[in-house]
Amino acid sequence: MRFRLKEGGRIDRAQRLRFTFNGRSYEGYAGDTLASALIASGTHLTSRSFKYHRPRGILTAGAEEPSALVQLGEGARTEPNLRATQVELYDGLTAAGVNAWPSANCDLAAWTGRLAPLFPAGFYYKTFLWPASFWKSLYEPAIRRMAGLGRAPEAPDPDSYDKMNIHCDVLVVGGGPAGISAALAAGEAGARVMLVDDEATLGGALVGLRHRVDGVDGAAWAQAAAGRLAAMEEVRVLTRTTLFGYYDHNSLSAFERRTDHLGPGAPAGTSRQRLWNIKAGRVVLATGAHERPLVFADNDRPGILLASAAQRYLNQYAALPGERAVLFTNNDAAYEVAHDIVEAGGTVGAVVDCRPEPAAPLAPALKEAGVALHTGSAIAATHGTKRVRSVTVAKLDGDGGLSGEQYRIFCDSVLVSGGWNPAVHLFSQSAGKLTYEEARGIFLPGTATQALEVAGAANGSFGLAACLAEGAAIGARAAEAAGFGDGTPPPAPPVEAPEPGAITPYWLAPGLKPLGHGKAKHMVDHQDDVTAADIRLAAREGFRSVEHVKRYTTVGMGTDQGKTANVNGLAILADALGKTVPEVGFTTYRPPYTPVTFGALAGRDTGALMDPVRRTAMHVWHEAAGTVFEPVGQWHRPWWYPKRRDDKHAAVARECRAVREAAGILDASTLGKIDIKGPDATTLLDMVYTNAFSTLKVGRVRYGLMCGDDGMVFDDGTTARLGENHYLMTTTTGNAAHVLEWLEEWLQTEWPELKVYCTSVTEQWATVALAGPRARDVLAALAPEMALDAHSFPFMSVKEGVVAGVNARVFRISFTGELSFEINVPWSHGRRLWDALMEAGAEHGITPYGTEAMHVLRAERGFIIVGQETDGTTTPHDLGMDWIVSKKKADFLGKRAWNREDSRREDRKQLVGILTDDPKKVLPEGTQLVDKRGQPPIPMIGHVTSSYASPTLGRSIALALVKGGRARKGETIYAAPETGFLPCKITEPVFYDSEGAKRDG
Amino acid sequence: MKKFSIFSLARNALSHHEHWPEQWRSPAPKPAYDVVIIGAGGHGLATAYYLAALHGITNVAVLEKGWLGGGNTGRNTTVIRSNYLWDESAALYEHSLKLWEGLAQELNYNLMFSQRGVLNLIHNVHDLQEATRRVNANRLNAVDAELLSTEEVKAFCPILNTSPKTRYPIMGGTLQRRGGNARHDAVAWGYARAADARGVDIIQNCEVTGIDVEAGRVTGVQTTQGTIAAKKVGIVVAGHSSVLAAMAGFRLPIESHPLQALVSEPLKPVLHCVIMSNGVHVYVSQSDKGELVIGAGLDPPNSYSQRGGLHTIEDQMGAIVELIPIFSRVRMMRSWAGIVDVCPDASPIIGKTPVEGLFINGGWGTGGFKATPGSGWVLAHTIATGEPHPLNAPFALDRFTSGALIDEHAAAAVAH
Amino acid sequence: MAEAPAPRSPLAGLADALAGARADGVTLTDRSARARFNLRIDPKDVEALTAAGAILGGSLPRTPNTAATTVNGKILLWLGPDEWLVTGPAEEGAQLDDTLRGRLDGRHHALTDVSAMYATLALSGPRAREVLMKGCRLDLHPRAFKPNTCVQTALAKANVILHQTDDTPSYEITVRNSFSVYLATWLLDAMAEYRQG
Amino acid sequence: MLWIDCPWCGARPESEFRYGGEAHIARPDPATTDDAGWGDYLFMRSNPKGVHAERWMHREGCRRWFNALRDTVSNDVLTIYPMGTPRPDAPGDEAEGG
Ligand SMILES: Cc1cc2nc3c(=O)[nH]c(=O)nc-3n(C[C@H](O)[C@H](O)[C@H](O)COP(=O)(O)OP(=O)(O)OC[C@H]3O[C@@H](n4cnc5c(N)ncnc54)[C@H](O)[C@@H]3O)c2cc1C
Ligand SMILES: NC(=O)c1ccc[n+]([C@@H]2O[C@H](COP(=O)([O-])OP(=O)(O)OC[C@H]3O[C@@H](n4cnc5c(N)ncnc54)[C@H](O)[C@@H]3O)[C@@H](O)[C@H]2O)c1
Ligand SMILES: Cc1cc2nc3c(=O)[nH]c(=O)nc-3n(C[C@H](O)[C@H](O)[C@H](O)COP(=O)(O)O)c2cc1C
Ligand SMILES: [Zn+2]
Repeated sequence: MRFRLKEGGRIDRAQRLRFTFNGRSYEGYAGDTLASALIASGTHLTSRSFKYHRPRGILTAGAEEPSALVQLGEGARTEPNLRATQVELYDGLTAAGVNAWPSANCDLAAWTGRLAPLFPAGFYYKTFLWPASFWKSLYEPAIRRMAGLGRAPEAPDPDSYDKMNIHCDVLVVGGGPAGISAALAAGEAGARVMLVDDEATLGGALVGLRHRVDGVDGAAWAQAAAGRLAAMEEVRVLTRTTLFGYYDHNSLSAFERRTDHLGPGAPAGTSRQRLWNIKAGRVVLATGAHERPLVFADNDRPGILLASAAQRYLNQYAALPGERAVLFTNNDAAYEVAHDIVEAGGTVGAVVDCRPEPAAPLAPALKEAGVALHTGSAIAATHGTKRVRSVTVAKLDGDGGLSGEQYRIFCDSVLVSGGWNPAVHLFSQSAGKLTYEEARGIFLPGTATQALEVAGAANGSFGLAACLAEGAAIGARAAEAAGFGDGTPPPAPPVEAPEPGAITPYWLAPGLKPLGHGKAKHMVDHQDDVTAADIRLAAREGFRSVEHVKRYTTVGMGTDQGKTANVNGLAILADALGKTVPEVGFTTYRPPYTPVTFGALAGRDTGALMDPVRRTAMHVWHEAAGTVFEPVGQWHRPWWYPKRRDDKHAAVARECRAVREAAGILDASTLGKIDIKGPDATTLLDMVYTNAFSTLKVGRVRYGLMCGDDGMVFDDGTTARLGENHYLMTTTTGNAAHVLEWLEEWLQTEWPELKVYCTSVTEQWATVALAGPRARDVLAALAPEMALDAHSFPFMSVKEGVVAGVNARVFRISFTGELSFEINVPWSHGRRLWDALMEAGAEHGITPYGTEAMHVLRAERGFIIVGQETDGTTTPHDLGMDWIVSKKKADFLGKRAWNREDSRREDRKQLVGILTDDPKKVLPEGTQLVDKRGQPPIPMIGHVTSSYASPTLGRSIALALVKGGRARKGETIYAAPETGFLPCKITEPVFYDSEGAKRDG
Repeated sequence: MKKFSIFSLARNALSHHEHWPEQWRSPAPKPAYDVVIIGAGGHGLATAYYLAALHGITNVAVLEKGWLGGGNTGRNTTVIRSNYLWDESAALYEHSLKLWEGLAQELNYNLMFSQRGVLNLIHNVHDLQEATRRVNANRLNAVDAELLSTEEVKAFCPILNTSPKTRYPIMGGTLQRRGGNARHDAVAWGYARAADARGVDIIQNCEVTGIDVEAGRVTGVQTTQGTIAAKKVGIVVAGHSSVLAAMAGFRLPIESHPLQALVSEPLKPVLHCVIMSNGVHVYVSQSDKGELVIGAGLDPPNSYSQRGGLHTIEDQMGAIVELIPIFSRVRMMRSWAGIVDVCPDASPIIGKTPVEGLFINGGWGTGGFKATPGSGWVLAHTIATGEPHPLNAPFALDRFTSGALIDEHAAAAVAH
Repeated sequence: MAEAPAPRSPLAGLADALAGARADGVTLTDRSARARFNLRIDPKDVEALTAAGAILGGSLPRTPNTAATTVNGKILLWLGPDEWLVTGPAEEGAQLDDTLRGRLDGRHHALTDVSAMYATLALSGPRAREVLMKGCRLDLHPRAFKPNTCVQTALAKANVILHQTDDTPSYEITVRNSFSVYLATWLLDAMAEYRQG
Repeated sequence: MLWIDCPWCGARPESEFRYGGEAHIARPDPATTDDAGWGDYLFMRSNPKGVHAERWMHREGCRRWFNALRDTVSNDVLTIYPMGTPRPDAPGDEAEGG
């Protein structure tokens, strides 16, 4: 730690930490970041840039870092592209710079830099065109080998993530002096306050400065304030938390790193990172400002960093940027940095100020300390490869060109300051409008469109006293708006800090050769290697919009989203186009402010919790029976029950046979059930079903089809009339919620005069379908008091009574064609009913059957399944179900649409049966059908909707929708080429018991 | 048009790249054109290009309210495929895909069109039925398509989690090998440059604020740069279709919604195809720059705000991480939204309008980027001849009266 | 009418996990067994409201997002302007059904027995609020959400009736059966961080 | 995440609602409406850029439908009003398109 000062800083010297970087071992202290520890050890080279693999070092000390990107850790916990400036050091940390192989120090891909003249902005659009076939085989694979920065882990993530939702009266973003005083003011007034800051401790810029507040060191003041805030019951402070997205209606989202700084020492059970979704009454943005680099020739060598960053490394981490620094600036404030370095015992070789006659207050003191002052000058070149070794300083002439007078100054670090960009990212995300201030060359928050105010440096107030005062005033106002306090801010504490002083915006320092000539690069975007010459090239090629230039050159498109690059870039563009900066404008700010892990965005909605599994009352039984489940929407339904070594086919055949020959039970609890009551219930049903319900007798059940007003079928089911004005409707499993909403929508929006109440009772009733010739015997054993004979309990009727000792509703409906009872008992007795049926049915060979057997059985009988025989383009007539469409009712949903031209087409697809000539061949569901064999393209005439090996018929059967199919019965057609053009016959869509003789047993 | 090639790059490198010509001009609008195209997205620019290149109509202006390519063309997830269910769609999208296959050379612009395959995942029996139906239909329409088993899916894209223990296990997939991605911006720029070279005026920062109609016939447009007369006008404005239609006095079966997308930080490539899953609402690919490009779902309320809510993105991240567990520690770098114009049947409207001489191309919703060349091609034909080409005839506005919708929802594949 | 055998909780399969569901500062218990009736009355029908109130021992709450406890121990949850969930001890179900039905007969209303349709989970302890905040978007702060606040909302990916019963705070979370195992699992997972050791 | 004021339950996040599209599209009399009219009713929407009268249903809450005027550019909700009442006037109520 050669560059660590003997004392000072805010690190914990008692805790030494070991870490490895780019294969070398280092030491640092608790309180260091990876970047500060490297700087303290004299290491500036970290990684390589995206395009030219140029050596990259540490440019900043915070969230805006474009350059020092590292791959942290190894194995399943490795993480790509982290900013070394934000990685807190822990013992045992390992990291390596990105985009370098074998290492940042010796990167084999550095040859790309030498070919740079061939790779200007957008070069790839102009080449790799010939021969065309090379793109896929050669060019693109080569490009992809060079693409990307870090690496994704190779194994699943062992850590967990979660989310919190929170509301507050006042959300303060940024815990610098402005944010702290806003939070204090609002908190003291009694409002519910939340303060988030992305650093480990509060204090913001104060932590890196030697300013004093209220008579104490600024960082200490911030610490004390943090203590005061912590003591307020209604204030919540979150550090290591980035507010990354500002959405509509004052919804904001933040990203908290809970354990990253602990490394392997993180407690088990605690989520690694947490997403906070915040609904704020008012927002105070106190996000500070980012210092902006100056653009000069080869301004990207390791060892060149922002002046404020150097100052922070010095004051916060007690680390000197090097042995001898040169400062390059356009403003007074930066002199303070040189001053701090000198005071700390470091060496500043020279201050280079591009302004002809700066009047920085600290200039005399620096001169006195032996620092050379080059005014009206710029750095025209830098030297050194993996670290800056010297700079060429040149005197500027009146037009900003080089006058010819040059000096070479040796140094191992260059500190640059081009002024400050208020961090307006979140303000802009909130849809606020920005304004441009010419004098300081900055974009400032203008008109807000949401309930927010901006305080401190983010608002262009760069002086400490102003930050504190503004924060307090806005905090108090925000609290008042929420109904707390009278808006009077608490008095601002006295400060000892220099005023920011003057600045002359300076966008581009000339190099020794004209821009774009020679090897020197005026780097604008350090990550993506976008140079000032690239921007000029884009302008020359007709890309005039700043958005075009961004996309053509990729300026600002890296992981830092151009926090240090964008304003410089657009100013250089403005100059190239002969426009003003505000005329050029800026590119859109978008979330996230800094990148957020997918893991945190997913939270705990992963694995088994990714989406609810809906379970019936018998689920545990099915599980124990080893059933294979079929996902139907969110439900898990038994698909088939393997027995011994049954494969699916054998199991389904066994289940089907049991239903046809003995008895089977199916867990049908998932069907939607809606209880409909009221004097107008019948009117409602008459409108939503295609058939009539007014003619249905109490105690009887009717099957119905539901259509949209476009005439297309979207649901079906049976509805029982339980009383004069009382019905129970059933829906398909997947559509239960939708159908209830459908009824409510019509009732509430179109027919509010109807007196009807609809209540979902899907999960009140567990339902078991008991089917098969022995069904009556089985049920009789459990319902001795219920008359079950076909006369007392006819098909399509309902009875209430006791089954297996519990009150039940039993429906005589059949989806299999066999004698069948659907027994409904309260959900809490569903398992009891199932067990009782299994027991009572044992002597009759009762067999549980799953959805697959159910599908086979109903297909044999020719019953449709909505969503399988229909796809949203199918009418009842297409299904051959005219019998269920009322001719008498004047109006019902769907009717009108069938008069339209397309609904009347003769060649609409109609439901038919299909029998393969070879009875053993089962067509895959979805198979397309054609009239003749041949080479594609071949016109299709329809497709198979359902297809099974029918154990009952001992052959394959299928249902299909075929153009004009009803008139084509008996004709031979062919299945799609995948099947080898299997010949098939068009038949009736009923294969079993078309007379319905079996349904009564 | 000066030819782009490695040689021109090398030559220009010698003169420090100082002599590259403009890729397109920035002309002032003329008082009148034969054809005015409203909207310089990919579709509008392609229309202009084909008008000039194939129909010899070069007195054409493309009017753009912002910067060319800045609409959905510049903000989409660039999935290109033609494996649509219905014959009408398959014909149109396949025509488009065929045009893509030679487009970079035709336009002399590297569109980075990359046929690394589009893989649609199957998670349940219903998906499997739909997939079979679609793959069969595609093949019969001579569109390449394959049905893959779970093992084949794993082999094609090893980073997918194919364990049967996941919440929505992968039961297989459908693959269109000729599908893939293209560089969205390059598509707009390539067409702009080629159209400009053939005499088309592309006028940016020129918003159309009114459509002039006399006796049922379009005569020109009002713009922020003045009135421009035109014999024929094409509305090709994607999310703003309804706004332009209203200017001409008719309504459309379209609603505009924000559709969000996001990119991760750039990674060394690990995903070489496009993954789509309708079942869990995921689609993701990795660009030639290395960022993962991910599409989110529609934000339900109509909106022209070009921004969405985070919840729409959150909803899908659980699914992404579940499908591709190694992405859990990867980070979202930027998210954004476009305004898409959604038709009830998820198919576009391309053809005539109630106003004579006024044509429309819109309603592409979440999936029109892939159609850019084909769409421009058929619209150019329609404008030039006054009648729709057989490829776009079924996509007429009157299908909403006759009921002859082309309901791609039935195909149940994500429409991107 | 059969003498009803003991009902089985939809969470029976999770009994062991729930028995151990004690984390530092928060507990989770199964309170599913109870009588529940969905009651729909047109709020303009004052007589019907009064009749129902008389039987229940307290008037049906008319303020959205509230619950009321009546003198005879029924808890009445506001679900909508014309919709309530009436709950009481499981064994009083049949009687409640009969009397309410009798009183409202002849008026347009809907009384639907949904006793078996839901699971109810009690979440209690100083950390309970924080556990809920992980999956509920509403403002649960004591200034906004108090004892007797009762809302229908989404918790994680399930629709729930969330009723705060005291200011420990304790909550009763009523959820449709089919989602109950998911929701209980989710809650246990959300509590894990507070579990010691 | 938008926050919508359910007239009954108060401000709730957008994710609790079902969006119901354009408001005030009455179902025409099927007996007297021609095909074009039926197509209009089913499909044609004004989809304005500006103030939009639309329907919402509080799906996760009270399940009631209601109307809202919302600016489709800023997403500001200007008014909430009951089903069945006519569209109220709203500030800035002149939509582009219509
Ligand atoms: C997030 C997202 C992901 C998508 N993913 C895919 C995908 O993976 N695959 C796919 O195929 N499709 C995808 N799409 C859809 C696809 O982007 C669009 O269908 C397609 O780009 C539309 O192209 P366009 O040229 O018609 O529209 P645009 O590119 O939007 O062009 C329309 C232009 O009209 C201009 N304009 C509007 N009003 C006016 C006016 N009054 N005057 C002048 N000009 C005007 C606009 O500024 C705009 O530039 C996606 C869309 C989005 C938003
Ligand atoms: N000398 C100068 O010219 C000059 C210029 C600018 C600022 N300053 C000094 O800087 C300080 C400015 O005070 P301030 O309070 O306005 O800002 P600040 O920079 O002190 O604090 C801002 C804080 O917000 C945090 N932050 C920013 N964006 C965030 C986000 N999205 N999420 C979470 N946290 C975020 C930052 O990490 C930082 O801690 C003053 O001390 C001022 O004197 C000086
Ligand atoms: C396929 C694709 C890839 C993108 N890759 C990046 C990227 O690498 N970096 C980036 O900053 N933005 C990327 N973007 C997003 C754009 O920066 C921008 O957000 C998008 O074009 C929408 O424009 P807007 O955000 O300016 O409204 C990408 C966009 C698309 C469509
Ligand atoms: Zn509500």
